Amino acid sequence: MIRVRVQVADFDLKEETDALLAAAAEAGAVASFLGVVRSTAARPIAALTLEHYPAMTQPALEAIAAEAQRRFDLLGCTVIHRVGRLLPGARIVLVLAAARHRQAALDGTGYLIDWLKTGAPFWKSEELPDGTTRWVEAREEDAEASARW
Amino acid sequence: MIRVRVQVADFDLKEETDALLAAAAEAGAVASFLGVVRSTAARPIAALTLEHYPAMTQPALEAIAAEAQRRFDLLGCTVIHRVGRLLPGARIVLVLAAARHRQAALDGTGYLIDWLKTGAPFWKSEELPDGTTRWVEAREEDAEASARW
Amino acid sequence: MTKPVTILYFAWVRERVGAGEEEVTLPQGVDTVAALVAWLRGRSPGHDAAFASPALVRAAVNQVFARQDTAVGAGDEVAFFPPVTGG
Amino acid sequence: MTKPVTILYFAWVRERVGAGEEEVTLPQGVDTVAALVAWLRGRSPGHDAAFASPALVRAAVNQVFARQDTAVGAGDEVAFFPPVTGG
Repeated sequence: MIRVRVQVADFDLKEETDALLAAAAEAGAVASFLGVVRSTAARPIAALTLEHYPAMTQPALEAIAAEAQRRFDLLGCTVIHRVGRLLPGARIVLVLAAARHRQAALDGTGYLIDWLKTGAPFWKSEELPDGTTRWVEAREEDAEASARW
Repeated sequence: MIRVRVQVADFDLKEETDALLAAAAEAGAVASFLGVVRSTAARPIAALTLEHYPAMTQPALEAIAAEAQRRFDLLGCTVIHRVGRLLPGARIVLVLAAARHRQAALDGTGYLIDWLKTGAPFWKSEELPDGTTRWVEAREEDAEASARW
Repeated sequence: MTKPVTILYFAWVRERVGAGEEEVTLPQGVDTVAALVAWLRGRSPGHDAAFASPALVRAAVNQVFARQDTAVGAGDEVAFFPPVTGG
Repeated sequence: MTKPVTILYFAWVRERVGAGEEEVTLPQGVDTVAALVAWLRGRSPGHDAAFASPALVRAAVNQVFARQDTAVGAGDEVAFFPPVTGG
């Protein structure tokens, strides 16, 4: 089962994992990736705003999830991506992959998050402590990470 | 922060993740691995019992976690392994790794679960539907998985 | 009557253009992403600034990532945006 | 008086030996894991069965994984078990 959601609201890791496992009979492993808004002493931010392309986001995420499911023979996967303004420490994105064995679950999770970063229409804008904003630039290493699969 | 527990009781994925993140300032990523008792139509089991070597388990897990923390520069990690008799679908093991960026979190999680399988003194016994029991045999591919790190 | 093309802009491309969406009727010969970009640049200084570094702007046609030579025609939805930064 | 050695058995090694723990006083010359295994095999048919395929039995000395040539001495805790299957 593939579940993909784009939402403003937060999500609950335990609920999502339970729902995935309930629908993934014969699963022995669930791997996950949780991304959170990062603000550091060296590079503090006040908030992060995620913009997206609504008509394209859902089909793009579904295509990425379907490819992960096929490649790693997953028993199910979940992708939840938040949009809107988020404060430091807030959850941004959750990826879950259920499989019979651990390597498929881990690989499926890595594939999903790598492709979310380079293949889905989201853009991040950082709000600095002084109130100015700047668009986060895409990183070359993200393109390399998704290209290696 | 490294947290390692061996316990009979179940654990809560959300609580553990929240506790890890609360202690891992500047984390941007948490990856996890959750192992559950697997019973399949082709190979049904009634229960799985985990035996361990109490005096050795805790230090062995702490050593594995400390090495993961060092290698992948993790901001924190959690390892919880259950022991005793577990029914199909029950959670067995949880690994969490928090890091600044996603690749370290994912690699730390993979390293931890691979080494848990080959470097910690646990033994699994399966109870079949007819009441007989058999010890699960170690798999060659598990040794290869941990050796690749 | 030729159906218009819907153009969408996201992130800093949207900010430079000064609008998130517009409808345009394509003149004869504007039938690829590259030709559309060249034509859009003449619409305003904001448009021109948005496409000043073409390598930094990505496109999608009808919600699918597109290349410079991807065909564009009446009734399509074409989006322009910086490299994505989700996840 | 020489201090005894504590021997622990786990999983099917424990089942074959018929006990999870015993204390033994090592005779002269039994000072490695390999020598201890050879000596333990003579204690009962169950011990002998447990170590019938030495390659299948792993050991730890004082809670650290050991090899066949790891030293064993008075006061040590030595554990024998099959390859681990946790996780």
